Amino acid sequence: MDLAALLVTPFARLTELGGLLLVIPLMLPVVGLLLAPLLRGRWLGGGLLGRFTLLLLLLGLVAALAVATAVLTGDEALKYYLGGWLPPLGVALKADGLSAIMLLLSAVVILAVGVYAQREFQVPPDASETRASLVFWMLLMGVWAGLNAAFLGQDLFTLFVALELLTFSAVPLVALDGRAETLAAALRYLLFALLGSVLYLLGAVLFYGTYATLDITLLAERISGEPALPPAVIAAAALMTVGLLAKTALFPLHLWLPPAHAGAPPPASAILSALVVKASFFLILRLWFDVMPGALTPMTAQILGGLGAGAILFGNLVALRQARLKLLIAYSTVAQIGYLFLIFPLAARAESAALTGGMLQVVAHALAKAAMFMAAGLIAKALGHDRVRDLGGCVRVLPLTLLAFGLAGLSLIGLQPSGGYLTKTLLTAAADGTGQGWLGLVIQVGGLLTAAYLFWVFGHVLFGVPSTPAMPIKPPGRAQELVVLALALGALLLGLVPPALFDLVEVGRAGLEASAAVATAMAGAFGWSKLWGDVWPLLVVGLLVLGMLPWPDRPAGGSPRPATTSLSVTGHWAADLGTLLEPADRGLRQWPVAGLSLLILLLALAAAISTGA
Amino acid sequence: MNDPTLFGLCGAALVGLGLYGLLCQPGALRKILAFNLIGSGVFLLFGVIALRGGGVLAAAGRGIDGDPVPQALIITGLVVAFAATSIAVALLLRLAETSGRTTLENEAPPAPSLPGERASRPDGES
Amino acid sequence: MTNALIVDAALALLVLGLALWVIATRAAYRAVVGFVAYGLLMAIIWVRLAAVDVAMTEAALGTGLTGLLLLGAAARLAPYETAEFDRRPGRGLRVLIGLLCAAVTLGLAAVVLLLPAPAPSLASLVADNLPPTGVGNPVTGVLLAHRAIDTLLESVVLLPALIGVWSVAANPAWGGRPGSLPRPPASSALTLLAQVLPPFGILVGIHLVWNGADDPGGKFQGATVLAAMWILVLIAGLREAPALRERRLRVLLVVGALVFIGIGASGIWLAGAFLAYPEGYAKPLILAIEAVLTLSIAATLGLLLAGPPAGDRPIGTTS
Amino acid sequence: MPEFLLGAAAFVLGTVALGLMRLLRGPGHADRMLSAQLLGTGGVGALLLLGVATGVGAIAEVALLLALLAAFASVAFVSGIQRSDGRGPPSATAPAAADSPGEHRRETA
Repeated sequence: MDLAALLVTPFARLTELGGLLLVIPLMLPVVGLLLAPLLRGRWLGGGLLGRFTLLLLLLGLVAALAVATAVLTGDEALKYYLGGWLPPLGVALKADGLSAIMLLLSAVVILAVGVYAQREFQVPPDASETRASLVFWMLLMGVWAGLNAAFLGQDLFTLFVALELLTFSAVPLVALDGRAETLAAALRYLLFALLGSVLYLLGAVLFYGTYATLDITLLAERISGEPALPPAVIAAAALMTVGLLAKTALFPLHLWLPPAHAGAPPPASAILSALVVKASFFLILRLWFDVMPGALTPMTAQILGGLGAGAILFGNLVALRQARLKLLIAYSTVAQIGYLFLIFPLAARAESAALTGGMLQVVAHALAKAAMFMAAGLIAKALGHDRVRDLGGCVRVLPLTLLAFGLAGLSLIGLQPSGGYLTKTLLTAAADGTGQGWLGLVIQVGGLLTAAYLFWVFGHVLFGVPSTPAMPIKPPGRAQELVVLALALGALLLGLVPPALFDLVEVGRAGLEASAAVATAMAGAFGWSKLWGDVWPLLVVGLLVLGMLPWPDRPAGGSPRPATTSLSVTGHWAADLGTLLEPADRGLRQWPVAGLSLLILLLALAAAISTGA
Repeated sequence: MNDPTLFGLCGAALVGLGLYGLLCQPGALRKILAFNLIGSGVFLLFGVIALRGGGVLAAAGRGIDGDPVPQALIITGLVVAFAATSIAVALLLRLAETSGRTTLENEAPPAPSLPGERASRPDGES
Repeated sequence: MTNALIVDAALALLVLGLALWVIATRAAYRAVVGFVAYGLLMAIIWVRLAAVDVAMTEAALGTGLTGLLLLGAAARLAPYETAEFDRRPGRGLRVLIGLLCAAVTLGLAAVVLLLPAPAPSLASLVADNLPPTGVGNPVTGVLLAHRAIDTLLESVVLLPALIGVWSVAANPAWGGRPGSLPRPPASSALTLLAQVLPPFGILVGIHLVWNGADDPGGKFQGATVLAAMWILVLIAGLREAPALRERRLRVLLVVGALVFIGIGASGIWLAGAFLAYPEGYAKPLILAIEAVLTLSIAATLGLLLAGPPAGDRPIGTTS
Repeated sequence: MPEFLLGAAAFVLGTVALGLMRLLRGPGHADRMLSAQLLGTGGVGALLLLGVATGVGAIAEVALLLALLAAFASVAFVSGIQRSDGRGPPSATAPAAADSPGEHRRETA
């Protein structure tokens, strides 16, 4: 009991700090980033920097928990004025429910990645520091600092600096292994992200030119007082949205994401896919729901939702065609980003369900995707490759890792009781409730396509020719496997979270009934009949996919490997579809074509926003 | 048309020119240059906004040249742009050294990093 | 005012012409040369826009350091450049993109012309709130007091950028001396320049920082000049660049931001808020932060230019 | 008097514009170098004139900075030319970059 008091009392004191509490998550990673280059040496068996980072991450988790507790129990957003200067002159920090969720999510995922990476990025015995270890740990801190600043900042320019901190930290992580392909992927990412930043900054400049403030609360007050949006604000909203879309890699601006996320080392891929793209998405939410609430015209919402639906269908279909596991997962991220943008067409009349579903998708996808990328990393390390066709038999080598991969996959598909299931139920309910049934259909089809590529992977794992070595080249560490499994279980069990916790979404947001929306949507959503209703289409898909597997012909001439493979009927369909889709994807990901899409989107958004002005 | 507006239009033109260069120039170095042009167009617009904001006060006899807030932010932005340029240049030079490529077109999907492949890297990755 | 208008129109036209050149010319080296000239003219435009602090930053950073960085890159990339031009997108695509970019420009131009007529501004608010900071230069006041967090985060941003530059090094070279600076063969003219110029440069740099509290100038401008002088000495070969594993160097890189955070955190107890200064001590604290930050930023900017580590061989031995 | 000084500044900018032709078109390095120097001095001159015309003393400091960095820029020019002659620093991995003549070198040949 003493021990419990020892732990609880400081935590309670922490939550009583009020706004000052927000300085901790803002500054903790920054201090870590600054101290990291000084921590050279061979203490702790070469793991000094890693352990130091882990310690900070634990402290960060405690701070994030404290923020979430304070926000939830206080039922109002925490605010802090840096330097004691009030906006518009000074800069404010604010943690509403959304910030608290994002802070907590990033603390959990980065902590898991930190545990996973201990082994991979420790300093070998013959050195006091290596390139990979210093770069990885420092930039992990940098990403964390950028994320927290983006979640807490209330000033459009501070948010710009936060985004740049995030980009500069994320890009070198992509090229960490130094091969030409990853360097090219990193450069592509950097240049496209910089284009996004500069468009965002231009939008901020126009806001300042119109209202002489960059503070989100003040801007919201002044904009809501306008009879009609001034032209500068219309331009600013379009520029900022498109700039942030480029950084979020929403289809068709996804040119940089697959090579960058697939080429990075697995722990870095996990961070990039789970968190980094979400930061720019979070700022899009801030823009449309906090800076200019009510300015979201139906046309704008339809454009964003249409792109989201396109991302779901296109990303999932292209994922189905990938020969390498990490690229498959990266394309799955392209698709999963799409779900986030379904919020916009749904928010007009079902804001509670849409926002809650969207935030749930952010969390569920982050946990599941981080688990999947790290599981794929363990598979690649153990087998020496990550070709889907050659995964046969690896379940004997890596049972736990594949279990985690599969559990994370269940959340992506949206099977109960996972977070993905809850997301899809909420969004489908909102779609039906607002008379946009086609969005519900897209969600269902997206789930089936996700199931298809996961069946594709597991079909090869379970039924493929056992071509993998009986002993792994590099066996995974026990802690690594467990942390991956923990993340996957987190994603899977997210649906069982007590509904009262969903009240966190609505803190600091008037007129939102998050837990009520959840309760309505979930009434009768758990149950055997419902489960069967969800499962049988998946079984059909599973059969189709198994029919698609290239079953090996009899080994000719005693050769251990099949000489040819024959395609089944569904395999031919898939091949035909592939010849259509892959050139389309390659075409869309050409730099000038993506640029053209960006410009068209910019002008279309400006036109759409002005329809309501 | 007063002077700041002239430079404001100049900034708008710079943004358009830079966008064209960033999207149509194949070479990465040219894209970096174009990014800097867009950035400087944006800063110029901000500078114009700063001067307009100050002009009102100067007319009222407060004797301030321009709004200092945008000016401070432009300085911060210039430093950030320099940092961005230096990372891009470092990545590009290394890319050219390792593969002879200086453009971003026709990229092949990267294979994930693998222990076996790493060992064969020319610079002895371990 | 006609002559002023002529000056402004000439500046605008020159800048646009140079921008067109930077975009359209075939050879990257010539584009970079155009960009350096462009930066110089931009500095003059900033003076015309009554933003002397920005003019100094543009001259030092935009023209000086960026110019050196890009000139070096263009020279090293020249051998690869021949095939680039043929990879332009097709004519139809170029025309389409061009038209859309023109539409963006026209839209922005319209927005500029339609900006609210009595321009909203924070200038008077800054002027009213400058006395508590103790500094006379409003830009410094905004950077170090009102919006201190931006300045802090921005000096932190330089560190991941530097790590990003270092990260492209080959593994065996890690921790060694940076190797991207050009090293022309020793010549008496260069050596003389590198001996004569830095003392002046260091004076100017210190002057800019010290003066920045009350007149235009400040740590970024001063730090850039110091970095430029350091780089000049390195190029001339009067000193070797330090090995990047040296602990003293690492401390130098991070001490500025750490001191800033330390003083900011002490504000929680002494002045009631993070990043606040106790009454009466604002100016000395701001000057202290500026001084340390100048050193850190100068070192970081210099190393950003000096490039990734290239092993421990003394630079220039093979030329 | 300010009108006259502004007119003088416009004139200096005109000469700078003429000098730009040589900076951009070359054909030789010497042309570019000298024109860069002209640009530097022209810029300093124009700034000083503007400073006196508008009565803002700090503009002179911008001119000082520019003068300092013009010298620095000429070093950049020279060393860039040297670099493409194959006298670049030893690169740890792929020195091939510096071996072949650069595009701007060919144009003088």
